[in-house]
Amino acid sequence: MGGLQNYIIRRIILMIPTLIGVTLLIFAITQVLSPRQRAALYVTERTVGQIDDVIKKYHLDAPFYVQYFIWIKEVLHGNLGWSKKFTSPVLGMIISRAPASIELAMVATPVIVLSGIFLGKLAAVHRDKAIDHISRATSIIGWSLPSFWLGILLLAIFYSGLGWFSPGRLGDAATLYVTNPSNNFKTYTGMFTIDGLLNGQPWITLDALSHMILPVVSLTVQIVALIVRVMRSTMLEVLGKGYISAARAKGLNPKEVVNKHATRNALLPVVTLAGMLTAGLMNGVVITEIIFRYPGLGQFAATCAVPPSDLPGVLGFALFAGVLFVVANLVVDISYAYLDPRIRLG
Amino acid sequence: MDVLIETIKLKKYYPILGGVFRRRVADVRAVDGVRISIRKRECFGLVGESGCGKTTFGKTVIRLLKPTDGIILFNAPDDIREEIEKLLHSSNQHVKKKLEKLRKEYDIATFKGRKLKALRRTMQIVYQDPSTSLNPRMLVKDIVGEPLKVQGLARRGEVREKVLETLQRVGLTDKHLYRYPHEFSGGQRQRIAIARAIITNPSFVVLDEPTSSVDVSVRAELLKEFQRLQRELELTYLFISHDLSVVECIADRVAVMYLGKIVEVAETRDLFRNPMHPYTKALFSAIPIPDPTIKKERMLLRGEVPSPVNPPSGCRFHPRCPYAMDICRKEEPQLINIHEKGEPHLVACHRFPEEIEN
Amino acid sequence: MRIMDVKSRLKEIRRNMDPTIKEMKFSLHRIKQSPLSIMGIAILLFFTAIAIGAPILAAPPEGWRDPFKVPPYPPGTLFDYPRPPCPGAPFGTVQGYNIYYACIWGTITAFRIGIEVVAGTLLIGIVIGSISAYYGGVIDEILMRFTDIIIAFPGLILAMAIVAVRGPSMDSIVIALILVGWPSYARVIRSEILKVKTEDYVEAAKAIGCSDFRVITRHILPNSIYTIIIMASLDIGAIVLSAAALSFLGLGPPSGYADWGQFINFSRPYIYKSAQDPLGYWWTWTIPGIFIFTFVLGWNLLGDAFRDILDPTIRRR
Amino acid sequence: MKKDAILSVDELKVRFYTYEGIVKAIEGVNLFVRKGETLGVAGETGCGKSVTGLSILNLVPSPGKIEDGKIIFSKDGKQIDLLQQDEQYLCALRGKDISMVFQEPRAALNPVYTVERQIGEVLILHRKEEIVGRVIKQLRKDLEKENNPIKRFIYKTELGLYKKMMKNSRSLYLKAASKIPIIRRYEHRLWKEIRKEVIKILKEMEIADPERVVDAYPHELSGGMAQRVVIAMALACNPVLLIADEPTTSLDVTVQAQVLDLIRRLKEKFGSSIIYVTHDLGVIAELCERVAIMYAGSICEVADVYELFKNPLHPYTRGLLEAIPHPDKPFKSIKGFVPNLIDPPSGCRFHPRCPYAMDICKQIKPKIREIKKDHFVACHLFGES
Repeated sequence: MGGLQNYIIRRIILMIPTLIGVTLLIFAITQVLSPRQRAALYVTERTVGQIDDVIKKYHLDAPFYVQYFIWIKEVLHGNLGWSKKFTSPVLGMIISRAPASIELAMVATPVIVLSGIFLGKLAAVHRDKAIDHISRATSIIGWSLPSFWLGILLLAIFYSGLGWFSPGRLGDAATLYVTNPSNNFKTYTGMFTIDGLLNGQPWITLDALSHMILPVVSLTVQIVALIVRVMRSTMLEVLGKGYISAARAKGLNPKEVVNKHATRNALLPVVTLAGMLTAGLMNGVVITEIIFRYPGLGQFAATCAVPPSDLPGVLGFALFAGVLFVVANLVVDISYAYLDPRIRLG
Repeated sequence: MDVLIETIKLKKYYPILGGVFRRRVADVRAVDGVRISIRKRECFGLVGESGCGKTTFGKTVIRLLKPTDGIILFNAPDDIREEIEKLLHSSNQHVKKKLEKLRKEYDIATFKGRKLKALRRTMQIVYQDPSTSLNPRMLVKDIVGEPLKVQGLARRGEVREKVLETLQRVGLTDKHLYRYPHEFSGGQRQRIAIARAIITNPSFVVLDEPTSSVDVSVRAELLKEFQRLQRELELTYLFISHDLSVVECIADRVAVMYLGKIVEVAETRDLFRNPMHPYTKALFSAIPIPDPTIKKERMLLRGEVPSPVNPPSGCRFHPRCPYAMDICRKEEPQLINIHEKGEPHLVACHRFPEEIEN
Repeated sequence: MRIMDVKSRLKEIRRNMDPTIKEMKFSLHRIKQSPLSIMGIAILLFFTAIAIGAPILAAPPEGWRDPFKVPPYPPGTLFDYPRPPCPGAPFGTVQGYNIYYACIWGTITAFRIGIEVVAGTLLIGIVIGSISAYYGGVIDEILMRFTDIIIAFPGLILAMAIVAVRGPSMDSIVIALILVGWPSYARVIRSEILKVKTEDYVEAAKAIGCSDFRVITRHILPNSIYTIIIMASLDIGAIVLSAAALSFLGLGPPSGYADWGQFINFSRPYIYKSAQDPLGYWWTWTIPGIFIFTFVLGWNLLGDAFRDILDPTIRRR
Repeated sequence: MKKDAILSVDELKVRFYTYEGIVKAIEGVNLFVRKGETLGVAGETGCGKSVTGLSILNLVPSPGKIEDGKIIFSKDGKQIDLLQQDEQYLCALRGKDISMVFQEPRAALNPVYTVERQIGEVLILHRKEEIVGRVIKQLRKDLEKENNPIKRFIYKTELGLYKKMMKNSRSLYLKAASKIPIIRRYEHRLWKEIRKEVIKILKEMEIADPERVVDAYPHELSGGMAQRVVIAMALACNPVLLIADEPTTSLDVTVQAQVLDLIRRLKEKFGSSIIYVTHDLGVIAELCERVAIMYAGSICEVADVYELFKNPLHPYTRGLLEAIPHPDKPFKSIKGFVPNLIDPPSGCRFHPRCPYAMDICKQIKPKIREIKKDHFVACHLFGES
């Protein structure tokens, strides 16, 4: 067991410099700006408009490292600056927008994982047969589909054409109901799917879900394609291993061999993909939310990025994403180490 | 009988990184204080099981690996060797300086940079598996010619002739010049590797299991080749192998290695006739003889070779040794000569020389 | 005398080439075997033709300074509702811009982005990766931590931030993508080299006294470069995609530049026309998308084929 | 087909369809194994000896295909051609009647499962009745003793499940049961029983501390230990025939000696026949009663081990024996090298290297004939005399 503990501790310690590096990088990016522009990164509700005082207060003309420490102090105190476009503090925006995106991700993830792994396995087992070629072809197509274009197509066909799913998080009726104080619709998690149930209004949940169908589709296609590719290749590799033929020699039938011996070994490397998956989701969220006017983090960031760009918003989000991603990878690595006895007892 | 190479207390450790900060937590003691002297123009066999450190020793001797500790004297006159020997035992200051001076000159363990590069000319190696020791993306003529280019031993024009000449020496022809390694059979590939090794006409060549990867039917061919080349080019071989039958045929003297230590050294016939060290005995008796009529009784060892990370105390063989005594657990046996006259026969076992006396 | 010399020299050169030719023949033979790769090549050839033929296919109006600036249709109009395809604008117009022209010249833009970015990332990646792998120790540790940091960001988001700070333009996108992209290359090259480094033939090269530089250039890189080439070819598609995504978000070149992503962005308001024919403006959002998609598909098909063909470990038995 | 043979291979043909071309790996192999004897199959690398072993179990890896031939296995009196049987039949046969030991013990063990799990698998597959039977007996005993109604109920249900298992272990009903948390616990008894059995088998393999080894993962075992486990897996249902594919080549000499010794004694104990594939003539001489020499995909000589080593007839066999280095003999070897099997030599595949090659050798592939009693040779030098 010592092996695993050491590994985890090591991994966590290695994470710290990475996190510092992440903040450093973000801050370094800001350095191309003039002090006045940079001041926006420090402004709070109270100090809006008094740029010169801000510059003085935070020594924005002082050398790099001084500024960095001041900035990091501010960040740790939860001040990511002031978003002009949304006229509110960035951190506040992130917190209020997060639930929507998380909701989206939570629906998307199982879809991605299950379908990806299943298809990949299928392709590998029926190597060079019709299924294999089809799944490979589709995965390449999905891999080449611009998610933003896919989103637009979906919107055009299903919304404009068939008038099924309207963009946004909720339909008009639901929005009215939720926003109308007389219904006192309480916000517990900020995710309508869950709050709907908690408020005893399942139709809200369904409405929210129906609004997530198109975004989830355009969000998942590319990532699924990626996972199918990887799963297929690792599966093929495993199927070539000695213990597979040994298992056949034991008298297991091909199906059992695949399910009992190949799959578990093939899944191990796929676990590491979970990191990529989070990254893909974060990237995807930005684009999908813009297309489907889905008021989440992505839409916030994208709106901020569009010129005249609102840097505090963009950088704040980038920082947030970076930190989140680092933590996600940590979790992935540790779970991998746990799943693989060779590391667990190593 | 003048000595070409002598190693004194040669050690090669590999660090094992571990713990939270990947610090060095232990060492793999691949070679742990080996003393061997190889004479000019002899074929010195080194046998042992996998992981006993024989290959590491071979690579360290020709300085492909940097020794952790110890001295490798190359081409040192006898008197110098004796002097160094003496100096090693005394410990006063200005003696140390003298020693340093001598080592700079003769101890190739201290060599660096240009000196080391020059040394490469005179010491070469032939690897076990030619399919991995030849660069798959280079033509034979470039593989064999590279040493000349690198060492600046031939002008552009001459290289081709020199290469061709060497190839013919190992039984290949000019039509092989412009081919890639994967176009050859195992035996031929090994010949290419040999050609690369001898083109700078070195005086010392390490043969690291050179026949274990080629087919049985062509193995003898290669062995013949080695003997011929040794005669023609006055080479000195260090022949590393786990295949005792081969060593018995080609080596003049043989050393047996176990867990990074030499347990027995003797003239080949002598060693194979009457092995002294229990490990040597066991090793020999374990070799299956290709003759069904001989049904020798086996000396089976318990267990397997322990890990060289923390080797057993005292004599490293004692956990598997059928004759183990208390002293074996405590004290490490030294190599001692058990022959009063003639070729020395060195054994590192507590049962000797007592055995001889009574 | 000299003639003889020249003759023999030529003969040697031909002999030198011979095996290389053999290898090439083999590769071609393998390419022929996989229909997907042929499709990919066909698509790419098609786009190359477009890129080369752009000045003829879509000649800019005379006196037009920058050919990448899409001319309005009909000439002179500033902003306008989308016009359906017509002889003057075979793909119709959006916001008064000629979509056909944009798509044709956009091909060149796409190639430019792909090649520039890949070249940049490859260069940085190979240098950093090989240094890191060959010398190891502290240098390795530092460089790898640095790559960790950049890889610690979801690529598109970091790129977005960089572009937003640098101010939106084609160059910012290229630079951002290079800055985001090189670490993964460095990583792969490093691991590849570490793998090759342990091979006997590398040690053998040291044994004959090769210098570090020679060992890297003659023995290690030639044996590890293939993976990188495959990766790069696979990547061009993804790169073009993310570039398009960025300019779709409005972080691309100024309005009216011949760039597919931007034109998809233009089409967003026209997904819905009217209750009578909701998809009335179909050409605005289909055509540029089709261009991007097929272009990327081409690259991915090729990359997928490369993977099997160039990889020496698979190629022979 | 000899009447006293338990397995005989007739005119086996195996080909590999690779990019380079069709590899004619095996071209007309004929052999047979008698009850309880050890047949050594010797030859150089790439002569197709391992493929022969695999094709007996019909496990030739793709792109390989068994093109032609018969593999007759005599099971309880009947003669069965294994190549005609369907997958299901073969699965029931593999690991039970015929089992296999592989060259790389570590590769042959699944890294993510413990030894118990991997040997237990074989037991569940082939010795289900016996083991489950014991469990049921045990359960019945407990049931009688028990008077706590709840426990009794649990036991009853378990009994039911095990009875079902007796009928058909692959039933979905059980699959479902083993997924549900609490109900799943019924398997404990089974695994307890299996564990006992596995430890017993490991003891037979002369493994010092079976209790530790059962719970070990493959990477925690030394090479020799791993090979013992693999052998244990192969002998778990004491098979009629054991195919050993170079089981000791990856081991150290001293460990090899131990394993060979083990195999020899196990054979006496279980009385199963062995097909021992190796390139080491020494091992053959030590272990085998009869020897078959293979060259380039076909058998060139089969004989009793003493006979073969005393007077080898086939030029290749002679060459091979002479090639063994001996201190007081000059080095001898066969000229040329092993041909690649994409375009093998015409006629007798050995003729380009054969010192006695005649014209006929170039045209016609020699049939394998019994020259003396039990001494078969495929060579034109020994005509119809």
